[in-house]
Amino acid sequence: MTLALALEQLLNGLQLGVMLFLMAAGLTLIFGVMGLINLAHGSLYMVGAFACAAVASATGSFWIGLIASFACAAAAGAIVELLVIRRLYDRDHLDQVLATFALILIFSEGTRWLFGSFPLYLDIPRLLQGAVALPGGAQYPVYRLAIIAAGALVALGLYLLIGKTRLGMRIRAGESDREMIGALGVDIRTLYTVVFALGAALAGFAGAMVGALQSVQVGMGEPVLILAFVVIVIGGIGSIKGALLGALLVGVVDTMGRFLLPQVLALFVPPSQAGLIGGAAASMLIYVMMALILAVKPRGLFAAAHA
Amino acid sequence: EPLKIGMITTLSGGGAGLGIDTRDGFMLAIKQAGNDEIEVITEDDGQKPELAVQIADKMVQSDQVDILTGIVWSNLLMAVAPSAVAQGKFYVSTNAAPAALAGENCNPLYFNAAYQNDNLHEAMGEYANKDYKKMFIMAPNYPAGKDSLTGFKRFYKGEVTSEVYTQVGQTDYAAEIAQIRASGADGVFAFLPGGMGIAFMKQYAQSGVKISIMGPGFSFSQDVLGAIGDAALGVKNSGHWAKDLDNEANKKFVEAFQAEYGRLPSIYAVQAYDAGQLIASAAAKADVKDTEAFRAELLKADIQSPRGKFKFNINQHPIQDIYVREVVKDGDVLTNKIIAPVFTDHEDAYAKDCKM
Amino acid sequence: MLTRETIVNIVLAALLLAVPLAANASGQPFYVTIATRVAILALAATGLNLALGLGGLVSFGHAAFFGIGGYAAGILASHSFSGEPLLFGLSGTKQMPLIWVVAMLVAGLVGLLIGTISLRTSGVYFIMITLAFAQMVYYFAISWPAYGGEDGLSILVRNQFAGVNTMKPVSFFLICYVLLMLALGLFVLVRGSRFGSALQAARQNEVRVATVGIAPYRIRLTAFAISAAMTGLAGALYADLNRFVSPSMLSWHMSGELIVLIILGGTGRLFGPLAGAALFVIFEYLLGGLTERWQFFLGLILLATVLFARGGLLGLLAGKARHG
Amino acid sequence: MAEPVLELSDLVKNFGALRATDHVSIDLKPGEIHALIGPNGAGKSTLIHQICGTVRQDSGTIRFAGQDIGHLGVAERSRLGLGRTFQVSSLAPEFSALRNVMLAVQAQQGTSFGFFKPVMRDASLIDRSMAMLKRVGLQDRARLAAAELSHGERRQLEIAIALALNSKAFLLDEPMAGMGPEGSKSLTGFLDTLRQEAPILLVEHDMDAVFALADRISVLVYGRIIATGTVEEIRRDPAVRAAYLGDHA
Amino acid sequence: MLLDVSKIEASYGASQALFGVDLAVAEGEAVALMGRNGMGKTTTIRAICNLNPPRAGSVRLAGTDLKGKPSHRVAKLGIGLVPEGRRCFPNLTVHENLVAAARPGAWTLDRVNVLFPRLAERHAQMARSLSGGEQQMLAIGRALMTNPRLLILDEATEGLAPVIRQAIWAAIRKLKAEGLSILVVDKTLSELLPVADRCVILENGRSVWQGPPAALTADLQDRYLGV
Ligand SMILES: Nc1ncnc2c1ncn2[C@@H]1O[C@H](COP(=O)(O)OP(=O)(O)OP(=O)(O)O)[C@@H](O)[C@H]1O
Ligand SMILES: Nc1ncnc2c1ncn2[C@@H]1O[C@H](COP(=O)(O)OP(=O)(O)OP(=O)(O)O)[C@@H](O)[C@H]1O
Ligand SMILES: CC(C)C[C@H](N)C(=O)O
Ligand SMILES: [Mg+2]
Ligand SMILES: [Mg+2]
Repeated sequence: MTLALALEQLLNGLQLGVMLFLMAAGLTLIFGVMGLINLAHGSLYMVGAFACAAVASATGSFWIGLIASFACAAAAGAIVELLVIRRLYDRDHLDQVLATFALILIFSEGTRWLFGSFPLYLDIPRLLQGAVALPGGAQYPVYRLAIIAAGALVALGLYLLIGKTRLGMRIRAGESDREMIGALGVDIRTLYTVVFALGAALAGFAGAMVGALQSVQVGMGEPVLILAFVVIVIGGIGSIKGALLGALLVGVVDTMGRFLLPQVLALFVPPSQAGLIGGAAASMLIYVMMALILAVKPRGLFAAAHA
Repeated sequence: EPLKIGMITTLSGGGAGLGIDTRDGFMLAIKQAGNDEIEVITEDDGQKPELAVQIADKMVQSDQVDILTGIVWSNLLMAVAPSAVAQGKFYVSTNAAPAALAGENCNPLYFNAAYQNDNLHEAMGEYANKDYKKMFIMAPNYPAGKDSLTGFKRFYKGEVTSEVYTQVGQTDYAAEIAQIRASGADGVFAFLPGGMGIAFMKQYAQSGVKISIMGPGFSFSQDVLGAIGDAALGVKNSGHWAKDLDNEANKKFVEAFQAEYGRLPSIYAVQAYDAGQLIASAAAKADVKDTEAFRAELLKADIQSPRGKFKFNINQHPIQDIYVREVVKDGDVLTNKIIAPVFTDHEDAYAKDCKM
Repeated sequence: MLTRETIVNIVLAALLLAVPLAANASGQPFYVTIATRVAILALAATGLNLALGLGGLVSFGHAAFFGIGGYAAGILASHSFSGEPLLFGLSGTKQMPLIWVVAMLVAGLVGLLIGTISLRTSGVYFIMITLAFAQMVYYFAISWPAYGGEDGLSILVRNQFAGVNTMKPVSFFLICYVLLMLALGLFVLVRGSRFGSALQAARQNEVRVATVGIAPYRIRLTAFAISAAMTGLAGALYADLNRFVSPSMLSWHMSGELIVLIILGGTGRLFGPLAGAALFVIFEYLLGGLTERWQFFLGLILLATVLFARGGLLGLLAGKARHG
Repeated sequence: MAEPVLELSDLVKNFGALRATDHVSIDLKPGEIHALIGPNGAGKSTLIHQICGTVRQDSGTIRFAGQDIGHLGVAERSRLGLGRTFQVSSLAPEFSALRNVMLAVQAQQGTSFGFFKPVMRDASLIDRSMAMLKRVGLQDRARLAAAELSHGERRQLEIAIALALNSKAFLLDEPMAGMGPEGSKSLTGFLDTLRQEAPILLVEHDMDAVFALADRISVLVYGRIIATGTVEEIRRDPAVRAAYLGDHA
Repeated sequence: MLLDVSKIEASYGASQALFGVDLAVAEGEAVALMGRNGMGKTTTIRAICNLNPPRAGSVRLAGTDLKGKPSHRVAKLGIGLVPEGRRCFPNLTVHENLVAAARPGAWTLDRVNVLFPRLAERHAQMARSLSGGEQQMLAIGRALMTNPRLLILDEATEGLAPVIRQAIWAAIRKLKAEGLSILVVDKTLSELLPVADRCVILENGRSVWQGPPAALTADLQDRYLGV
């Protein structure tokens, strides 16, 4: 193994981390800050990807698709909030689980109804195609660099929004005592609708960005959902900084694990066995890490002081 | 008394495309057979083994079907087929073909109209011998993935630089692509069905790595080509069928399928079509209640397969030709074109263990 | 004096018995299978209900115990079939009672292990750490080849129970039904007991429990292990019902479904799991027969239930829950 | 002089840069009511938390009933006989008042690992709990859920729970808070008799009650004890007047 | 009248807690709401703010009927609430608690900090870890920052040290002198009565007596308040 390869893998890990953050960003807002367990987050991600793919193929422009993904997911989020979520704030968390579980079914089958059962085509825009040479000789896809930039921007924006604005304070206040923030004159209902829609829009945006790298198909949101929860919980719920660092950690550990575990094992067992066992161990790795972290720090790495 | 067929396949969720092709191909065959004594009940298994079992129970106990068919995935098949045949029902597989049912545990009532899971991978191994000295091979870490790499290596004689198992459902392949770049291999064999393949191919195309990719037909089947897009152009893959295979039956089939459903068929559609033809042909000559007679008729495989020739081995899996295909653009649509046969009259590796 | 809830419960228990018996008598064995599925899922959810409903421990990883129970049955049966020794020269078995004991022990022990670590956290962190453990088991099962990996493991002939022909759907149903009733009985006892009091109080206010001198951790850990064992037992039965086990029993969907069953029926209610399981399976079955888009409509129905039937089905039928 | 039941020596607790408890040494003797007063944020509740074990001290020792309890958990200390009430009521809200007390009685009787016998048919639990409720005057509200009680009633319930624990010492954090004038009056009378059962460390801002009840008063300011003495001594102490009492003396 | 409450009834689920409460607060007036524990003081306040909307009777603020208005509207019409149990936002800092819901007006952060220097000292601390008294100050400061016309304090000085209590009563006097109207619940009669212009006494969910503090004889106190 060369140093260049190790470095490239490290970069891959970081990039995967930023991508995970981008996927988790909307959830950070809805789950981390508003305190709402939204299992349907992956569905909003899917809505974004489908909207982008459909609009991009109709108009021929990825960028219009990207805007559409934002808008459609926001609209879907707002509708869901108004019709469903709004009635559940003062209920048990568990009711949210059931309701959003139901929403997954509705969104998945609904999307299949509209778009059929075959994966859609969504490709990277011409502007961001190809790879650039990195110092040290390796090549790196431009689009992945774009994802890093988008993720970083979203992280910064969220950090400022939640930590530094009155809007952010109100959202957090609403999380701990909705009735009280209302009694102080803040229209928390409308505010929550807006925030939920924003969270949904971020999910949709991530779905579109990442969808161009992956496959746009029904069910694409589910693995994302679990990963996004993992990321947020490792980082510490409510903390944007935590979510970002949690994402980077998961990204690096996962990438390096997939890459290194089989190689390490190959020192002891025949290569095809090493591949198998290493692969199995690698897929468990981030969950092992999460369990370890929570066993030692039961409230995540950055137990939310604030944002 | 009519012949009742229970079709269990995946019609909802992420894997629905395969099930829909399966159903449509099968129904086309039944329709063409024009035998109104044949009745088909279709249900969705949602790609969940428990649900498949439940439906199978219902079809056997309440609907009293004679034949079960339609399952796409090996793990669902393993949940349904062994107990179905144990209850004296026929199972005719339209796709899934795990090794576990092809060798020692073969069963007189279990037929496979598609292939044996390893076959397409074996063909790629054989094909790679020609031009490739060092191969990088990868597959998801589940039984079908392991069978895939085993099948590939069974025929490939060159050096395997790395053998990588990815996560089932993995969506990011940057780490694997970096390994490919560094591997020094001159070819990559990737078995990544469904969304996994789409993600991998798109990412590979952007990576700047130029080592050529090949894989079994599943990774480049009609159902995913559209989503991969031009990144798939030129990729070699194995198949027992392609749209341009030159025979009368195939032309008729492709035309009929397009006329009926407005899209191109995939291998899943062909396999199911043949399964449908097989059942219909046997039903025309024997009563399904007479198990021995019906089985004998099935074994004859008296059908016009779009694959050209088609016959059953001792373990009731096909003996057939397997080709290398290439992804090409036909007008606006991506599709596969046959380049050359790799195997003729290929038998699977497990048949010899089958004592029937 | 019978409360409304008791009446509803009796009716539910009677229905679950009567419907399959009637179906069997009228030659519809398939409905017996459905009822068996309901009974088993209800048993699994009752296990979870102990932790979740009484103790407030929202485990998003109970599929692990369900699957472990299933694999215990599958592995024991397959070793008994192949004659290969299992561990330390012990052989497999096809005897249900023995399998149940093993399933409960293994699931309970794993529950103890997972609980020991998970219970250090609380709230959403607990939800997620239990999920993490379940995912570990899931990925392990998928990629571990010895027992079939993702393809799973078939049990060709259902395991045996002395004096009963378990392959007859009705017999097997009755076995499951009796076990479910026993579990519900245990649930009632535990709920009303000192242990149950402490457990429920710990859900409502952990600090309060500690300040009267009861260590909440030990109470919860015990509850979690019992809950895991019960769900493990259900897993073993499920394996026998399907004559098949696979990692899908371990997936997070399964964990989610168990939670959904409980909420659908009524969280913390004795018959919540049964009501929820019955509703869910019936919907799944009826809708599945009506339309290919059944999941869409299932979603709508579930949604309507949360929005309009507060406290689940039992909340609707029997009013608000009461705590003595 | 009798041995103190509870003895804190040199207790220190820092929250980051803030020293909430600064070398505090006080004790509680049998039969006495020792009042702890001091400005808001002086560290009184933090001190109680340390005695109960919900907050760990940074240094110093806590002796109770003849043993060092500084390393024990909350539940263990409670079982040794430390009974406390909270500044903000802390109850099992869905349980009835009765069941809240029963929980304490069951803990006090020893085991909570009984899985089968129903508590609601357990006379040993119910009778004693009802007796405790009666002592605080809540017998008519026994079947109401704690959440349905008014603020003042919840405070009374907390005291009933502490009573049920057969405590060897009571730590009461502002028991008068939220009680109406009538409630305060009767509670004052009640605490006066309670001291016969076990000594009380009383944190309270209601000076009428403190002056009426306390045998000794310690004054905590910025984490530090600035004075300990009888009611009269404390009333006259100019430093205490400036820091805490103002013109309430 | 700034606040006019007439014959309101309210319940928690099935159990009725208010059976007809009448109450009025004039512009610039301080009214004390009194009664034993559990008589309905808090419930009355919650009903006024539409936190528990009354199911009968009416509440008017400066002539506007509050019926059906969500509680944030009510607050914006000019009610500042210091609730029972403080209910500071535990996951916000002191500073954030103060500014999160602030509305422009005479009360600014600086003024609140002058009123409660303790809060200025603790401005970056999470409200969760404030001492009880500090939280009470924060709750008052937070309500003032919304610049209300009517300040409602439920258990205004609960848990405060005597010096601080005096400071708060002084502040309340000052607020009143500036023309702010006040509705206050407090148990320390000796401190409450001198501030109040009028008293309203509740018993079992009904207003049973109204009048100036001077008219609240020892006899009445004994009968309704148990003093
Ligand atoms: N976890 C914590 N982190 C930081 N500071 C804390 C924490 N807990 C308490 N404090 C601070 O320690 C000081 C002492 O708090 P404590 O609650 O003991 O005061 P107190 O004397 O009980 O006051 P009061 O009479 O108002 O209840 C306060 O200034 C408080 O803000
Ligand atoms: N959440 C609730 N659910 C049911 N009943 C309640 C609830 N809160 C209060 N009550 C009941 O309503 C009545 C009035 O309570 P309220 O809290 O208004 O009294 P209060 O005068 O404020 O008493 P306190 O001085 O103790 O605060 C009481 O009988 C109480 O038991
Ligand atoms: C679609 C195919 C790749 C399915 C595969 N044969 C399996 O067993 O799951
Ligand atoms: Mg305090
Ligand atoms: Mg009150």
